[in-house]
Amino acid sequence: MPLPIEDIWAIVPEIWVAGLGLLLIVLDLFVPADRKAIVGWGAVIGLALALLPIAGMLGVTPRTAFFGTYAVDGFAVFFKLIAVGATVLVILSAMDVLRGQTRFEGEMYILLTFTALGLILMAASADLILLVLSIEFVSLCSYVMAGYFKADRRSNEAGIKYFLFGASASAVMIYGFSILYGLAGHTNLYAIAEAVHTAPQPALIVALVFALAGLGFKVSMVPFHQWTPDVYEGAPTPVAAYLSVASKAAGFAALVRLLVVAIVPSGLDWVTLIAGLSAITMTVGNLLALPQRNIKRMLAYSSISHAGFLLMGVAAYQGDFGTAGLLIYVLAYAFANLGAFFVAVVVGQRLATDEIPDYAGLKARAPTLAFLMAFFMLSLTGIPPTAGFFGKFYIFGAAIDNGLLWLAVVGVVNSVVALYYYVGVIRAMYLMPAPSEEPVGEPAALRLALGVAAVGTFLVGIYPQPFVDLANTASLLLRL
Amino acid sequence: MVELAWLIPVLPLAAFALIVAFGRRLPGEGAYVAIAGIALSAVISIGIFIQGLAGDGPYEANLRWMPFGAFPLDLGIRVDNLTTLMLLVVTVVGAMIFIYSVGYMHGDPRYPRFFAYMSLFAASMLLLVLANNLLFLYAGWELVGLCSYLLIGFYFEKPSAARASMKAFLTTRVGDFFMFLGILLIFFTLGTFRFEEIFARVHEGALGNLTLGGLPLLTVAAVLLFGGAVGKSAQVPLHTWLPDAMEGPTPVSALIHAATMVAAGVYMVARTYMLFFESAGHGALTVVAYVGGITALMAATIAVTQDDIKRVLAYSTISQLGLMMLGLGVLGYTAGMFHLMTHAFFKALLFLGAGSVIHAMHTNDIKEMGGLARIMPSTYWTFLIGALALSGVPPLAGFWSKDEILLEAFRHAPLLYAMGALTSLLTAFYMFRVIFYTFPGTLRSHHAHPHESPPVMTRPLWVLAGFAAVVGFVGAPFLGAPIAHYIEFEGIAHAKFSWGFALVSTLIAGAGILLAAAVYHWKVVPSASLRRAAGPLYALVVNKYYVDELYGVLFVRPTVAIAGALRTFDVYVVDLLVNLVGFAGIGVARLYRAFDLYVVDGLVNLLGWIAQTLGRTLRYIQTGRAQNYLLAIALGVIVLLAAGLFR
Amino acid sequence: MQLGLTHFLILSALLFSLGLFAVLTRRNVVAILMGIELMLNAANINLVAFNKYVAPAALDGQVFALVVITLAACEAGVGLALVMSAYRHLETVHADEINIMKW
Amino acid sequence: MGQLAAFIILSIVTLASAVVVVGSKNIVRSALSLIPTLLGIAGLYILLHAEYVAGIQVLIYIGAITVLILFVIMLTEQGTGARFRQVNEQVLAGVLAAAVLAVLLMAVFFGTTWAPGPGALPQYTAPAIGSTFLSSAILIFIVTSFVLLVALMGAIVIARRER
Amino acid sequence: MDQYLLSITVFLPLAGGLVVLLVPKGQDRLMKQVALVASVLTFLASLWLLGPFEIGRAEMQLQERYLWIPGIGIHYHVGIDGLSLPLVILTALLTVVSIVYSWRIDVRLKEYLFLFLLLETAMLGVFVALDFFLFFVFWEVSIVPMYFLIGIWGGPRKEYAAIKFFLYTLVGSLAMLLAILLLYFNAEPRTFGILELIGQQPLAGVPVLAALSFWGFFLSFAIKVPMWPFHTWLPDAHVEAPTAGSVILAGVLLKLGTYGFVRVSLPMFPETFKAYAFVIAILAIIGVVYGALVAMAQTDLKKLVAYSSVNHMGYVMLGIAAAAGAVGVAEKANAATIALNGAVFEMVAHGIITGALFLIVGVIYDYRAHVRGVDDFGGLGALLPRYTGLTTMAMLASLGLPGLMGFVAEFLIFVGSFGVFPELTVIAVTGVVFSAAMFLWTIQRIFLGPKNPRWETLTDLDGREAVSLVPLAALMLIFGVYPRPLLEIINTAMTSLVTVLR
Repeated sequence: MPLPIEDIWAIVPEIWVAGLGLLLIVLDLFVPADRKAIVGWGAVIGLALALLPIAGMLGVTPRTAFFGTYAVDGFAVFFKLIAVGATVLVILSAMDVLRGQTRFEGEMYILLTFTALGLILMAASADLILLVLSIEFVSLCSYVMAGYFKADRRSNEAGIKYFLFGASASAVMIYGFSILYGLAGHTNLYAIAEAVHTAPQPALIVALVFALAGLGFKVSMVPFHQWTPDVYEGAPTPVAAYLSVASKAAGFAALVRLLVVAIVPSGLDWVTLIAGLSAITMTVGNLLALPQRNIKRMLAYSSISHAGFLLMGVAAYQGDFGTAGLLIYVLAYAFANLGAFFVAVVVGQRLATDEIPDYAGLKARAPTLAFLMAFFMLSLTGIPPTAGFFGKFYIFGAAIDNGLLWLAVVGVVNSVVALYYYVGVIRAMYLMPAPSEEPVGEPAALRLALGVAAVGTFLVGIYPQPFVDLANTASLLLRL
Repeated sequence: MVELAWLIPVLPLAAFALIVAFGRRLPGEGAYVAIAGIALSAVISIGIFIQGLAGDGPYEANLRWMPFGAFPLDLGIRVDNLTTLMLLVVTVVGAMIFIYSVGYMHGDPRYPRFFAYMSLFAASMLLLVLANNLLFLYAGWELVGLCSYLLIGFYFEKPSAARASMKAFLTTRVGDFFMFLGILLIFFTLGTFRFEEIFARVHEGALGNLTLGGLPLLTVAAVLLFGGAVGKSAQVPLHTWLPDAMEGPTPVSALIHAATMVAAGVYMVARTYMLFFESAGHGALTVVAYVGGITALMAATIAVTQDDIKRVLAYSTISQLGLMMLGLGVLGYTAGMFHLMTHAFFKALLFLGAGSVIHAMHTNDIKEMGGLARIMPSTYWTFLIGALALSGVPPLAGFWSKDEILLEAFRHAPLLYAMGALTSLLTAFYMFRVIFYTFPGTLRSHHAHPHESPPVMTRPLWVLAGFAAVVGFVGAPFLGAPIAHYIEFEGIAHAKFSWGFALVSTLIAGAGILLAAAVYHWKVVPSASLRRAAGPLYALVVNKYYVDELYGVLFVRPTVAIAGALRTFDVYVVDLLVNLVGFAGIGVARLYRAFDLYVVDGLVNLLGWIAQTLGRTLRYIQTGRAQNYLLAIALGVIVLLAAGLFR
Repeated sequence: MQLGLTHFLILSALLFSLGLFAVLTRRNVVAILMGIELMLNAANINLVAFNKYVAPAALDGQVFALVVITLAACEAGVGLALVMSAYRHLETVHADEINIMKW
Repeated sequence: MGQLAAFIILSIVTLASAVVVVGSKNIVRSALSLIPTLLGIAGLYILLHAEYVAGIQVLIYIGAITVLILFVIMLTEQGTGARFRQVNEQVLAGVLAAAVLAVLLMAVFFGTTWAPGPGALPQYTAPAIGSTFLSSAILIFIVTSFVLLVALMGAIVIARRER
Repeated sequence: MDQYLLSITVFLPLAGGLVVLLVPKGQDRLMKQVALVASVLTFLASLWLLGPFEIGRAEMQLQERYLWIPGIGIHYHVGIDGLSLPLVILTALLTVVSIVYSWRIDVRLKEYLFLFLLLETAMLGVFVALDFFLFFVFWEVSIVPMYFLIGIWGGPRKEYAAIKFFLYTLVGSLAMLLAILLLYFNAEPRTFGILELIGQQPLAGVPVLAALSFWGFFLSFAIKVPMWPFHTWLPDAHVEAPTAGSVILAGVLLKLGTYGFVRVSLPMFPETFKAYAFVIAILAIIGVVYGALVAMAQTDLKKLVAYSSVNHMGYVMLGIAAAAGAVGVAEKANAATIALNGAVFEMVAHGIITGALFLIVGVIYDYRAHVRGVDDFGGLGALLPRYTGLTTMAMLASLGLPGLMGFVAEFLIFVGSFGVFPELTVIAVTGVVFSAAMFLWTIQRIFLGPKNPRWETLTDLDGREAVSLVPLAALMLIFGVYPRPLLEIINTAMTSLVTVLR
């Protein structure tokens, strides 16, 4: 059967990114070792340009391309934007870190570019096979990037652990998908959706749970979260930032698509399941974040708890707050979390430490940096006028709208607990005396990344309307 | 003239403001301003009085004070005979005392402040008197309390003075508490604060058969109001503050704690007499009468045993106030007010006399005095007049008023009459005990060099002495007892004056004086032996019936203790309780650790604490070993499957 | 008795749990990797079997299986590379000795 | 009937050697016995009319992965790994988990009636698969190639020494 | 001009704060001047509000309403009525006073001033916001600067106090967030407009949700007030906070809670509130007596004043609870109005009086003695006549002496609540005696008694301190003697509120 031409138009961004990756490989060959930053900037510019065609597709009427394997809808576009945007920022933050740390600097940029491609595919794939493929795509790149600094034992360990955990989890997931295929007779989500309502429940549950193992691993949902702190701590900080935002977001995209498109028609009560997991996840994440002294580890646990909040948004998928809440929260979380990690990058580079107590008196040494960090922390806590607040506001709203008041209450309690460790950082920076006065500066590229994160966090907080529109258009994901 | 009534309190207030603002820069370091203020008020009051004799009805002027729910609250002043009488007493006596103070307070470091306070007091007292509603009455009531507080504590470097001032304020405030409740009660049953309306409603029986806790509501309200009077007028059981209040400068004692403020209680009862009168079976009045009677007798007995000249006078004041209450209580509306007026004059006189003595001796102890009659004659004579008046020796003022009270008492309640009679016997006795100690004979103290006080002090003495001598005649039958027509309460018939009865009263007074002379002058029976004879009884009395000690045990220490306890409570227990609320899972054994941690209190903090503990323990699940994590995956899957399949 | 779908499913179930067992218990990372391969093969058996018995109309199952095989290869490649570098820098290939980062 | 027999034989081979893979104290032996396992599975594929898959199985798994595994084992443990304790301390838990999971799965598989779909497999699946890859699975096909690319790159980056 | 006046008033301080940030390092004097100018301008603007504001009109005035987040019907909607106007002016005034007082702050001055002005904007915002989202945003924003003010410029245990304050208030506000959302989703059409929601009474039909939402709001307001037993954050926060911080905390932040009760809880859940009015009244009473007694036992002046706040806010809550208790009872409407008038008046009075008291403590602690134990002093009366005078006046005002603000407030509250909860009111009145005892005892211990040689060197109030204290004292006196102007403003709003409730 012939391939309709508009399908090609539908994947222009994908083609662009793929082409960019290949181009960079070639470029990398000719760039001298000490000038690899050029490759980085190439990636940055190329990906930034890729944002345009993606954004151009925001308004598309939902449809599928490539014989139903590929979804073309606002939902996908939203996550594509986040994925590519995050990649750009992460590359900016990575440049300073990579220099001198490894001789494979260029390859890192290339890998990041390709990961972006994988994330894009993940957000849009409407077919089990493609889904598995793209998830593995991302995973493989992530394993490599996590273990990138081979000389650093921690990075090494991170790579191994991430690989073992990821491979096992995805094996389980694939087994679950195979069962799902058996139940529906199709690998296409929409075809599954048609077939699944007659499917026998027990087998379906098995399939769903197994699948959750893999997707839960990506979004670090309890009990599939344990890799998170170790990998974040060990991996190069920019990579940790990347994992905590981009791959998590894409994971949620896949999860929502799977659940809402394919599972909802089966009449299976997955909402309770997800709601329960959400409560557990946010609680565990918060509790374990409390005693942490390493900023990256703390952010790892906090990212787990945020996964819990996002799951709340998944469970509360109905109503006009429903998926939109999830999207807004993702957006807010992405900005603030990236920002926080970037500050961690600077401190890690300049002060060579990731311990929160070493942030003491940062206010005196780097006022702007400290202020931004405080701002991001408040946003992660959910204090207005920050993005984090609006996200919480929206997602709590969704929960209540879906009759999940109890879950919202759990969320509230957790937010209070969270305040504890977020404020801990602020306390260190502002209330503690500085060990030395010598100022801490940040490289230009990072300044750019930080700026974007801060502006985003502030804008979503103070004038969310455009983002609400974005989320609303995006949340009309393709249903039957 | 009466339209200027509002000026009467405002003038002293203005004086107060001026002195506060400019202090020593004013003429006479502020004294003259103060005197001018009070004097002008006096002039206006006299004018109003004269005008009032023409007998046109009461005058009211109202001010929109605040919006008050649905209707605005208009409050203001009322001038009628009762008011006018009080105005006269306050302003005239006040003026005298102000003048006297110029001499007495001479050279005091806080000289201007003294006059400022005095003016403020005058203003408040006059507001109290002029108020046409319970609210302003209460306001003035509290303000005079404040001034008395400030003036008692005028020498606040003396700890005793500081303590006394606080004691006075608090004790009276206990009374005010009841009074305030009474006011609330009245407002909520009658919906107004204005006397006129209140009386009208009460008179037409608006509260006819309302009850509160089984008691007739009106009686309760009246008694609650009376509670305030008990505090202000130092009636039993709230009398203990007045003797201590003598720590203040003597003019203060004279003005506030003899002539005016303490009489405010009596005035208030008279002002709201309708409530008492209409209360079922005069129930409220009976209470008033008996409280008054007991107070009168008790205070009199204590006065006998005191050696501090001012304390003697203080107790005598208490006892006289009791007598007034007694008078009001036995339907002697006129008698009570009459005695208030006369008492104001001679008691002020006595205090100022005592002040002049102290001024000369630099001591209050009568045992150290003696022979002052020769050294300071005018003080002596004026004091004597005052004493005779107080003892009720005709034809001086005290005789007429006291006699009327006793007459009313005799008519209505023999027991109360007995108390009254005994009181007046004792009164004569202790007054002349003081005189015999102080004036005749020879000076006992050796390091004192007494001298007559300056004219600025003695002249007021003479003026007051004059009043003390003659003012009683307004109640004299052969002059037609004009007071009885001026101050009267419709519905009460006056007791008919009887010469026989008056004779008895006179004899009682005389007996008292003779006894005193026998013991302290001719030393027929040495006082020491008397004391021995009295034995424990004497101990009881000389220790003022141990009331202070009793209160110390009953109220003061418990309050302080409770406060302390609550503080600890707040630091530990409340938080503990709140903690317990959130303490669901965790064993009590761990509870003490909640306090070790820097998060001590509050559900929130406790949450934080639990969270931290859990976090600390849970983190060890994160072993760092990949395969433990993988096992977690497997178990997770199994659990979820189980949850899904065997739901 | 006829050879049916269930036979294959049971086999895959057994194979899967064998693989899982290896993953959970073998210390050597390479052995764990082998366990993972077994699990993937189990999945593949499912896919192919389902393709035959449930959805013979299209070849989705077999395509899926092929993709999985490819992925398995990729994972093996990256995984073994990681093992090598771990062996170089951490001087061990035993999963339970790789635990600097914990708690 | 013959099919059943074949199935039984193949599955016995597969499972038996898989048990060795999992259980053997000697890592090299387990690696080697991976080969019969995979061959058995390939046979099963043939039983299931998936000759092409079977072929790929043999080529990639046995031809590439297993060799690679053996290679790495050699590199990392100089000869046979018999000297090391091969299992960690959570064997019991592992056995239980695996067993419970197996039981659950089998129970569900037994309990489920699988709706047979319409149509039948083509006589020869290889060309059909090829055309699928070039039509409906075209995107999958392309993406797969990219996955291989990054995997390759990643493997190189990780495996090569820093200077 | 007038139609933007409210927004100008609210955001002037923030603008000033930003300007302060722009001032180069080391220009301390300039920074202070900028901050002072900003706050003074704000104060003038708030006074200017009195011009266009029509005292007679009950409904919201000077409203501004712009679409903010159309997606979910959130507006930027502000307006004032007789309830908010006095509080707005109070806030502006106290900020000026605080900044004048803080003149000698030198550590991290820039941040200090900025946070202060930011705080002012937040507080003003809460008082004028008419959209729940806006309300909530300002409410939350008001927490953060306070955290820093306590945490950076506070006393020895500042960090503990700061985080405690933050946690307590955050719990409350998040509960409120849920409550707000409950309202929103049950409204038809959905809206965050406070007035619209009050008009709709969305939860009137569903008692369970109404109760949930009510208690959500209650928790947040009660913690702010703070009501017993949620008060334990208050002493710590007050004791550790810098003087000016305490002034704002006691003077304004506590009012946010009571304001919320009157603005939201009362009209939004009349029936529910009525149902729980008695319980809440009892809590209020406990606060009254308890606060006074615990204050009596304190040896730390600041703690003492802090607990006296617990006592006074107890009165306010009593008034509000009484009003709630009278819901739907026509013959009690008048009492309710009086009680509410009293409550609001007490808010203002307490703001002024306690503000002054904290300044007074600061005067002796920050710049002179550097101790504030009640028993460390004695005989100051002879040394510092002016200081003594002002202190005595403030304390007398606080213990409800007629002629000063406190009395009018307490009088109204008692009169009002007596009509609804007589027996409780009787207990409350005892609180007056206790607080009297407490303050007099304090005065005695600090000012009376023989001169203490240790303090011979202390100097009396200087000009700046006088400038910050005297206006407050004047207000105590003026509104104590003639409360009508203020009460006229309040009364209109309260009367209409009560008529709504009936």
